[in-house]
Amino acid sequence: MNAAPEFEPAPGDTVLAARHIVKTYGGTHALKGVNFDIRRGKVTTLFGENGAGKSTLMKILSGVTTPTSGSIELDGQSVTFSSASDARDRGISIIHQELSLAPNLSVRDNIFMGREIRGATGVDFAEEARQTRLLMADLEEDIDPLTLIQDLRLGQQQIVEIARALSVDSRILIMDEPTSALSATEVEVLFRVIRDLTARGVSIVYISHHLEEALQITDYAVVLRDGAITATANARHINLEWIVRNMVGENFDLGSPPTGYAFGEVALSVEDVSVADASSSERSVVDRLSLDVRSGEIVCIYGLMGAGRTELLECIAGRLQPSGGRILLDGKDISRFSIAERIARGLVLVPEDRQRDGLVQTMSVGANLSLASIGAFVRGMLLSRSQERSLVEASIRDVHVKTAGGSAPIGSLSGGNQQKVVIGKMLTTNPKVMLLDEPSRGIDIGAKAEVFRLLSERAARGLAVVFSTSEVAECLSIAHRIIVMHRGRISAEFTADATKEEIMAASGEAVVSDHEEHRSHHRDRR
Amino acid sequence: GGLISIIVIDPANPYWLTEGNVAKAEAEKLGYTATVGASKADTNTESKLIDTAITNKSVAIILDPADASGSIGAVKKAIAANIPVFLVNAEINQEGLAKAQLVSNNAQGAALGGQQWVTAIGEKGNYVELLGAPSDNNAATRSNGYETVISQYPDLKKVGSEVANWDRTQGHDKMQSLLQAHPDIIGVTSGNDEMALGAIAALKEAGKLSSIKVGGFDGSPDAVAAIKAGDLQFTVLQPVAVYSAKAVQQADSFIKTGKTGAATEKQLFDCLLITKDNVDKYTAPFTLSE
Amino acid sequence: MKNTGATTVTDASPDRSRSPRVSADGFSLAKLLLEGRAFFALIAIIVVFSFLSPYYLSVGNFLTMASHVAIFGILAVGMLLVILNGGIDLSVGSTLGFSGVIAGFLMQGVQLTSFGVILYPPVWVVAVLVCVLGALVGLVNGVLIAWLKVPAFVATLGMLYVVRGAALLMTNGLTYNDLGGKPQLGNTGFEWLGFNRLLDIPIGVLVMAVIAIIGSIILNRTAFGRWLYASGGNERAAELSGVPVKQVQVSVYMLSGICAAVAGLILSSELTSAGPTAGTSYELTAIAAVVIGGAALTGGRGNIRGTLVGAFVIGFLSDGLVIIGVSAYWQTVFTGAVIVLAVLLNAIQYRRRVKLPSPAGGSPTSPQKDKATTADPALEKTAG
Amino acid sequence: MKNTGATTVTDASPDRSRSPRVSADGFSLAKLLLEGRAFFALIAIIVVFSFLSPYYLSVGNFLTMASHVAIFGILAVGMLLVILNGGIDLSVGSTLGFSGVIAGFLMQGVQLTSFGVILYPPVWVVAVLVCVLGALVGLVNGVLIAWLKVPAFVATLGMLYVVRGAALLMTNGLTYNDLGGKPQLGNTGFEWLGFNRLLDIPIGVLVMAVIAIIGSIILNRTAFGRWLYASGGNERAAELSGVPVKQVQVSVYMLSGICAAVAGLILSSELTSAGPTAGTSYELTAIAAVVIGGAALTGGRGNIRGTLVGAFVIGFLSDGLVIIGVSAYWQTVFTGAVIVLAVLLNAIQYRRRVKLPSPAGGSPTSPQKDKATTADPALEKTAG
Ligand SMILES: Nc1ncnc2c1ncn2[C@@H]1O[C@H](COP(=O)(O)OP(=O)(O)OP(=O)(O)O)[C@@H](O)[C@H]1O
Ligand SMILES: Nc1ncnc2c1ncn2[C@@H]1O[C@H](COP(=O)(O)OP(=O)(O)OP(=O)(O)O)[C@@H](O)[C@H]1O
Ligand SMILES: O[C@@H]1[C@H](O)[C@H](O)CO[C@H]1O
Ligand SMILES: [Mg+2]
Ligand SMILES: [Mg+2]
Repeated sequence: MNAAPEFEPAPGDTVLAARHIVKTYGGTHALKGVNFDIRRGKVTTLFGENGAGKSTLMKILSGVTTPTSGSIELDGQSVTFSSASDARDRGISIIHQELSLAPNLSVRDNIFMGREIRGATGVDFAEEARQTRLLMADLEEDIDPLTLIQDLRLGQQQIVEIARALSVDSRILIMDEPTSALSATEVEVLFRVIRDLTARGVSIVYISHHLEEALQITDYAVVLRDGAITATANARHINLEWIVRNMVGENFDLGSPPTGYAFGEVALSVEDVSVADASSSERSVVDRLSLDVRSGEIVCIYGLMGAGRTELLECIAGRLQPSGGRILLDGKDISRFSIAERIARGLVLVPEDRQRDGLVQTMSVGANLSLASIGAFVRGMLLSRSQERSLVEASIRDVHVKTAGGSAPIGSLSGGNQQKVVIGKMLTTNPKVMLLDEPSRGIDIGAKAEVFRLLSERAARGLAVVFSTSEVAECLSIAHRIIVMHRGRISAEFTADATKEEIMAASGEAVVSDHEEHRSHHRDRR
Repeated sequence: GGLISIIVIDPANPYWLTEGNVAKAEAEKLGYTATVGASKADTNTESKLIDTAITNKSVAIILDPADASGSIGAVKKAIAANIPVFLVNAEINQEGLAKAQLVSNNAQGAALGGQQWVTAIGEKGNYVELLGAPSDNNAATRSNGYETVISQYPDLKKVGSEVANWDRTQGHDKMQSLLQAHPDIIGVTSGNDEMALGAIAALKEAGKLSSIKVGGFDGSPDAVAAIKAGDLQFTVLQPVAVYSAKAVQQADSFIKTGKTGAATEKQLFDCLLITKDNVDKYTAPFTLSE
Repeated sequence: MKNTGATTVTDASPDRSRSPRVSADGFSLAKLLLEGRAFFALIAIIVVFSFLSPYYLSVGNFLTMASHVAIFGILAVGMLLVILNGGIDLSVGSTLGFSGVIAGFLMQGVQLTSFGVILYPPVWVVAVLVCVLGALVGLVNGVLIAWLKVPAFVATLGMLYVVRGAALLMTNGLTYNDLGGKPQLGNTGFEWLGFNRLLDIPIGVLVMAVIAIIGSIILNRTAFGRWLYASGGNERAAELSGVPVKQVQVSVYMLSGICAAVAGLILSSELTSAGPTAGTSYELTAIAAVVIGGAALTGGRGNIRGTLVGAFVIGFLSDGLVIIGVSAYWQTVFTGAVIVLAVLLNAIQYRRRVKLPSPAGGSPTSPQKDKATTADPALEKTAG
Repeated sequence: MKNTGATTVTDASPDRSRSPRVSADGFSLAKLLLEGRAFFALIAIIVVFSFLSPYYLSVGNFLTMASHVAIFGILAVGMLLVILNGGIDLSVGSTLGFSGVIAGFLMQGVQLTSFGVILYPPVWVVAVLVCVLGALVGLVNGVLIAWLKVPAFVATLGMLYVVRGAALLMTNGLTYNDLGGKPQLGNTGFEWLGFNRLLDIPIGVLVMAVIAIIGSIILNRTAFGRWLYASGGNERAAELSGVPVKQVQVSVYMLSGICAAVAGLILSSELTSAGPTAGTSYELTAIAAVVIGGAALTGGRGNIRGTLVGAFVIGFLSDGLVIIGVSAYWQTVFTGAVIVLAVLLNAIQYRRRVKLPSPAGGSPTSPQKDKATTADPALEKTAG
């Protein structure tokens, strides 16, 4: 699989053809001469590890950046895009991997930002709102056009981002990880919309790390690896194994629960903990939830978006105050302790959003790794550089961070490696209990497997691990026990031999579907 | 009865503080109420203070104008509201508006100071000058007064001059810079005491106070103390305590009789020299007893 | 200024969070009431001083105070645009002073040495030229910030000094007097701005009102207004959506410069004189008005109504203190305390509403100070 | 000073990106040279003025100029800590003035009416009390900002007024004159700070050096320093890593207050008098020094060496202009121009180096909209 296959022009109808695209950032070769075709009315999915160059290629096709060399043909005509809006004007729109919304503006304003509908007296807000409402209805999302983006949860923000791309009526629609924050139901709606679009002849480029999910919608699969295309295929002829093999060169599995040792005492005990909803006092995001975790045990928390997993974990870690209940660590009540005190006692959290909560972008890899365990190398009043260095080096080795060294800027690492730094930072504090909120979000399958391997090694040495995930497949990897959360409560508990179907059923997915169905009826009547 | 609004530049300078205090005391003695406002040399603030005086239905305004030109508008506004204005300390560049302008005889005072300065410093050498705010005519009048006297001694050469806006800190900073540019000077003329005291601090710091001599203007308590300590050669006392009171008396007279009782609008008050010799007669701020 | 994590939700403007669905277009009394603490502060000030002085509560005094507010109000509207866009403009005080001086200079007649004639431009020409000058100062700010990537705080701090120095050099520290013009020269009428009244309302106040209305229309009814908010909220998103963020930024500083120029014209007209130090440190007052009015210094949030209320709070407070005869020094203390209190009340009010105990953690409602790198929900979705 | 031990790339100074492996322990000329534009600006200033005036280039003059720089340098070090932490402190100028006034007050003797005695605290007690006072002002700032969530700009702007007002009220606007003390009262020695020299170096300069060294050690060698950078870079991440972000924030403002108090002591000692208006607008100069020295107003990047160079640039420039006899007005213009230019060169230099076409888009690491951060190449490289 090392040699790229001979490039063969796509059969059928090619709307856009990128030829020999090269993109370099300083010394980094993000793209090394890529040929990529987009077919009319089909979904072309781009698979690839973190840093493979997927987003870079899409940014070039959508005019966000210019290639170092190479050409783009649109309908057989050679084109260059001067800006994203230029590409948009030619019928290419993009849903960015990172949300690009103005949080202070309403849904309506975000959707029409930069391409206002003009009326007699300035912007025609009424018309914009009307169109926004139609878009939301189409996406089966009950969002008022005047709601501010900042008042929406992440998944809804992603919906708005999607709606904005849809509103352009483009011929080519690029979706760079559009579902990373969506619930299963919302993904289904999106897929329905995609099918409608392709039926109307719109061409889609789709990118996702949710491989199975992506396979459902894919017509053509393209695999990018290290800036070059390694494989292309018609989706009919491929399976998951094929994708993974081409992406990373070998087949990864996410491991199995570590065995061969007995669990220790109860390390973490959550007793009747509640967390009040930030926006409405009546509701609790976490509702009198209890949970015990023994040392050496790995517990996975599965749930839909908004099930309250983040709040539960943040509350245990001390970032949110519980509105009721107790949290015990090794039998001691730590409910009133600060985050720092909890860390000192061996309870740490790897947050969901590593950019926002995990890393200090202005500091080096080493300073990030040592941040939580500074006490370990303070001598007298001063920091011991040599001790810090050995600590950092050990940690880099330990969690397998791929980096030029401790002094490299944190921004120079790929996402997966950044995630390992966040985990490594917490591991250097020698925790007894480690909470990880969606540790696999947005990292590629290879990195995922490594993270899980790391966790099961540590568990075998006595660490109690609690991690949350939105992917059922991940529940069935290293966890000894699977807990399903629904509306702030534990709705079911499984052992490692549960099936995906059982778990999903307990997550409340079905309930939501009923609700959705009801709503779509409602819409049809209008 | 009634309210007399007194507006000074900034009580941070003891001169202006006394100006306000004396006027207020005099007004209260004559049965008025009085407020003291500070324009901080900003004509906009001054204009607002005038508006407020109008709102408060003041019967008279005692004003130390912020700017010889810039304060004319404010004075006009008060007059349009039928409130008589009495200027103290500094003049404005238009006559016939204020009922009276009571100022020191700055030319006479500067001549007095100039003479004493030459006596103290000698007739030969380089010197520098610290100037008051250019927007205050007093600055130029005093500078010219000194110039008139000192220019009679051709061996005295002015090698530098800086505007220090009547302010002590600025006087200090400007003196330091002047010292760097002109290490060889023997004397400093200053438009007022505050700047002179700033210069003295700078000279002390540079260890040059023994070779460079400074004269002041105003007759402030701090300056008098400096004379006693031998740091300052002299100061020219402005009879601010006298004419501040007088301005209020004329206001009182005008309110009661429609006349200020003075012959002219512009009234000059002669200044007195304070040196080591008569420093003991300084009995109260800005007062030299006979 | 530090323009931070703009995006985190932060916010300060109460109306949004209390009634997120209220349309932003058009005026509504309910919204005004909800404008919250700044408005209540203003009411409190009026009530307290009306008790303390018999002269405070009168139409005449209110109009006088309003004309004092006008100068700061106009500056503050310009400042608001800049702050909404995520910047800050420290140069407005200097620009105000410079504008007055230029007006004074032009009113004295422009000597064209080569022709041996003196031109006396009519007042409207003077006014236009001065506004152009203000726009030019803003242009320099804008180019430094948008194109040359100098942080706004630094660029406008530099211009604060440069423009002030230029004003001082123009007049050599002196004040231009006599801006009245002469009938025979055809350049009378300069005092009109500062002295006249229309329907008994001082022209300065009317000008402020007109500028505020124009500003509201720009912000709420035009594409430019949306672009301005959008680039203040998330510059990259705006840029990707085709918003000409750089041009918007430059325009915003130019508008602020024009507002400063207008304020300079009104002030020198009121004073019938123009001094080069006029407006010193007014930028701080303007910023204070904007902040008291509920705008976030991180950009993206705030509105004109709030800003005006903020300007009135400051103006009515300081005039009130003078009227009751409080010393200038206490005025300084009170001004500072009111600035902090107004914003503090806001923060407390939010915390109450949100009912999040301390760390306020993940909640998007937790305010203010999130650092740039952290805050952006737009970043929440991480690449990976 | 800044030591990027293998692991600490906590700061933004160009040297890191250019030669990331330079050992940071101890002083290195190469690094100093690489500090970049601010340093070159300083050299250029010295060269130009040495040409223009025979008096400029001399040890004596350099020491005098250094003693002028000291006041701003000390303020700027405190300001740097605040800015690194992601805040800003506009109240330092007022605190400086207030400190001087309090020193003056204490030197006059404290009358204990109930006992009928007057206490004359010795000078060291006065100095300590004044520093405590500075710390208290900082404490108020810090509490407002860290606990009550008032944005730093607003909180310290309010304190700017409150503290200035307090100073004016203390003295009724007047200047405390005689700070010399009396031998019989045992409180002499106040002039020592401002007047004396050790090894021919003015005490003020030595104090600045000591503060800078302590500051460097704090920043680079202590846990507190690491926390300070971390919470400035990403407060949320720091908090989740167990950094006591609130306490760090409060401490930072207290340190800034102490620096202002020390500067106030030195200034009033130099003047042998303490006026309540001393230090007006010095905060702007201090911020300018920090920014010229390469720190980002968004927090997390900057170092003491750069800040001191920044202070020297401003001080040596303005003294130079005075020495060659340029008018005060031109000085104002030049100061502004240099502030902008120094930062501008920085920006251009980076853009050259980085060669990134504009939008740089999707990098999750590049925090969009902070103009201030654009300069950092470390950010432009994306995680992906
Ligand atoms: N603005 C940039 N500056 C420097 N390097 C960049 C930039 N953008 C991308 N890169 C680099 O280019 C490579 C490809 O990145 P890209 O974002 O395209 O990956 P991706 O396939 O989208 O990964 P992911 O699945 O994590 O989104 C990476 O090595 C990345 O570090
Ligand atoms: N941006 C937001 N604005 C307002 N409320 C929010 C926001 N984000 C989350 N919430 C509230 O918090 C609750 C939990 O949301 P969150 O997505 O964090 O849950 P979760 O179970 O951790 O989901 P996941 O971990 O899958 O993202 C939601 O019910 C929602 O009401
Ligand atoms: O005449 C006065 C005094 O000299 C004072 O010191 C400053 O202001 C001037 O107008
Ligand atoms: Mg990507
Ligand atoms: Mg979550």
